[in-house]
Amino acid sequence: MNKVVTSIEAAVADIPDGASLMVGGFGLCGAPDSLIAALVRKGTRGLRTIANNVGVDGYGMGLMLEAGMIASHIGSYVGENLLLEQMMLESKIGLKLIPQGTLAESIRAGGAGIPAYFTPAGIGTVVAEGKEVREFNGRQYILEEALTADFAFVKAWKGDRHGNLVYRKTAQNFNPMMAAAAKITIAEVEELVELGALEPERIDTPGIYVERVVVSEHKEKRIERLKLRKEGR
Amino acid sequence: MNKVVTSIEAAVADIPDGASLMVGGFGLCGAPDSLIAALVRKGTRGLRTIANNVGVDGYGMGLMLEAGMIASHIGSYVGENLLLEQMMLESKIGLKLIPQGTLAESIRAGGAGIPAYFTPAGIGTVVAEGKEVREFNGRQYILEEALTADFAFVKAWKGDRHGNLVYRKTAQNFNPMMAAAAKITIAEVEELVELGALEPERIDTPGIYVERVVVSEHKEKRIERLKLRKEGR
Amino acid sequence: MSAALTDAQKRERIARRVAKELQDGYYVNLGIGIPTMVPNFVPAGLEVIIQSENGMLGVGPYPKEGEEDPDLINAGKETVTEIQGTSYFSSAESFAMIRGGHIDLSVLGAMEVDESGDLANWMVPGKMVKGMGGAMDLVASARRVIIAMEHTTKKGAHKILPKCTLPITGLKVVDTIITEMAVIRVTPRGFVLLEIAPDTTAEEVQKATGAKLHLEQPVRTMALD
Amino acid sequence: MSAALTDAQKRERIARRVAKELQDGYYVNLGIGIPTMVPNFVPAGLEVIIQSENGMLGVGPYPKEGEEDPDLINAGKETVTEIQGTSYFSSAESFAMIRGGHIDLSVLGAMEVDESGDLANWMVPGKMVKGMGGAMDLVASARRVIIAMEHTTKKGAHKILPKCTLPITGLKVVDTIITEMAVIRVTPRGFVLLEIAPDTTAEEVQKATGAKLHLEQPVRTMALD
Repeated sequence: MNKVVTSIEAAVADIPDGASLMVGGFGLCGAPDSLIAALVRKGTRGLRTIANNVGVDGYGMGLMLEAGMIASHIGSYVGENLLLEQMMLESKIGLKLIPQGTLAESIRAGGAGIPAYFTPAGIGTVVAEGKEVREFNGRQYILEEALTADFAFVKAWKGDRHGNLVYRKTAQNFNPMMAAAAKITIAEVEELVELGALEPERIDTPGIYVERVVVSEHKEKRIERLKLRKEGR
Repeated sequence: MNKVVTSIEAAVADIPDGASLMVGGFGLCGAPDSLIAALVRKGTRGLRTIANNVGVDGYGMGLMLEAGMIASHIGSYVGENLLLEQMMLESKIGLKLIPQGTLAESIRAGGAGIPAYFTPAGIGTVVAEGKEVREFNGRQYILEEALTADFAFVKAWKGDRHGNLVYRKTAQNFNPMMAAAAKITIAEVEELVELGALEPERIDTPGIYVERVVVSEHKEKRIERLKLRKEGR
Repeated sequence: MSAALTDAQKRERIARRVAKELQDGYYVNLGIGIPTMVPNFVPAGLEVIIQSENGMLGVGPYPKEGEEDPDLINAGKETVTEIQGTSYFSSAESFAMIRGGHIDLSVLGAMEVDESGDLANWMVPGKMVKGMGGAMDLVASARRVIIAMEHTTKKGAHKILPKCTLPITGLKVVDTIITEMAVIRVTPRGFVLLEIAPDTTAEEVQKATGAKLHLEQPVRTMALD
Repeated sequence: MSAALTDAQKRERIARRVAKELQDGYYVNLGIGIPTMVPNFVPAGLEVIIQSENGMLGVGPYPKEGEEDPDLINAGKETVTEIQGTSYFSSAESFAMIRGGHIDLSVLGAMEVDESGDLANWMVPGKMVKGMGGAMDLVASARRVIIAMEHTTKKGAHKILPKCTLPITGLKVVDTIITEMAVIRVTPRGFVLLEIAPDTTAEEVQKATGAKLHLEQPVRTMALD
């Protein structure tokens, strides 16, 4: 069993126009930059994307927006994409915003074989419109359905040929649930390690969820909002 | 913030008769033996327990059965408890058996604020009786409700004073979900370590889920079914 | 009176007063803006653990120059640091923690709060939609929600109202409002004025508020030391 | 004929034949009993990863004496070992993996299987109730379910039936039945006999079976090398 693909191009080669695609990351942190860049080069169109954000203007998933590759998007926050506003005004993209916890849980449910679940987030808001609301123990909850996708791009710190993945610090975010929720999960890893090198209890995403592993081409990680503390404080 | 309790007795002192109690472990593996033993010594009665198993006859939760402390039990497998059969025949205990995945997910839901979710496990079986069944994407699913408890006993390998816990190998099992699903979670740890000694990405149960940490008195762990390989094979 | 304060002074005052609501061992989630400033004013001796919904429990201060790490950010996407006892987890686990009611206190900003405790802080119709992020999950499930905000808009318009006019983030979710002018509790009888700043009066606070403020007990002076 | 085999020989034959269903890279969950013996017969060169529902992916062989570890067991509560690439996780994650359809193949024993693919393997009314454990989750969600069992009961009673008589574990879940006598596929038309053991005949297999076996294609001899 060897899931390692030797080129980023080959890893994304079979993604067709119109595919649904989950993309890991919270803002630019833990986002699969190399896979996104390869897909932009390939020029796949009509994508239905699911991701917490859409990168920023000019970087990450923002490049997919600019290239007109995204037909519709499901996420929780798009405040860094001025381009998106214009595209929405021109009806060039469909956008569905849902609470971040609902996004995370619906993707988790998609990978876990749970078609729907109840959550209190969004009761009384636009999020609840058209959805079943039911009371449990005196409190109201919304029925939310699972999210799945044809493909997922995830970004890990280390990975092995079985597809076992380990994330670093807050770069984990949406990656593990997306790995489980897509039919074909493609993992971009900073470092490919020997099988057996990862501590079995430290593995965040067991290889069963991953179809392809490819080494990242992006060695430099971009910081979205650099905040520093004054010395001595 | 210091959640460390210095004696096992003190850790369980406020558990009243009739309390609901989750107990971690899969069989004897990863079970909180010291906390169970302390509760047996205390003699709390009328407990409504939730655990995958009920220990074995004469050990672990089996001691609670023998002492007549358990009024009702929710679990998935009780094949190691001959005593239980007699108690059921004499209506001395209420027993509810549910699929192991439903048990795990209902406890996870309880800790995660999800009051109910749909699962395919048990469709067409006694498990589905009296429950809502709904179709999603052409398949039938059962609506299952969350499980929570007043107290949880969990067993960890290492823990710190914030209640951060790390489990070892398959001794993890039901412990993390139970830690999150109970109002008061009491963690029995093999080793109490300094704050900062646990690798932040390796922490299985963040301290937010744990109210009390106590060092285990059971230094020896019992093996339920010793199976050995012939040398050279 | 409060109007004489600079914006920065108002914000610091609000953050200082919010910090007084903290207790040892509290798990707290802080929204973007004023709430982010609260950790600077945590009383000595209190251990308060900050949760960030992007998957971190135990958020430390901003890094020193050269110690910033692109893999270590808060929910505002700002670089942060670890503390002793920090743990990391997925977004699903993070919101399980939030939804499950494990967060003692959530402090957020607001555009409008009304006397039912309804909150509006995620969108203005006609303006660019940014998305609700984790706000709806947080207000629906935190044990207590404090709104930390300037008492009125920059133009002096009311933000504390009988009924929210903007699309809401959560129904009956706000427990307390802390502004540069006052501390106001949301109760079944409406808004109750608990404290006023030393540089204002109950009358001024009422004038800056769009809904009736009840005075059920002697109004104290806001503690700001 | 098969009846001449010892129980141990029957069980080994079944496990050998099940092993031929494996493919490189398969993720497999194995029930208690005969299924547990399957890894002994995995063809050389195939990498098959065994999942154990108590929270382990990559189950290795039983430990050598002195290497047993109470914290390292399979779902049958037997001591096992790690392999290179093993990972551990919680029971919730384990069943998320199972329920989510990530397991390629689940091999279980059975008390009864019927021609709709219904399975009964968890309780006999009037006998001590042991509980279903993870069986209902496994059969509801694995991509393929193979039943590995002796063709009849010890007393010679039929286990392969037109309709299950015992409380069922799952509806329409069984894909293939592998016994010491035959390999039988469950199809929309009922049971189809695919292979028979070298020491029996199609007539003998039909006699040992409580439901009609269809012969839609030439019946092959069970491969057992």
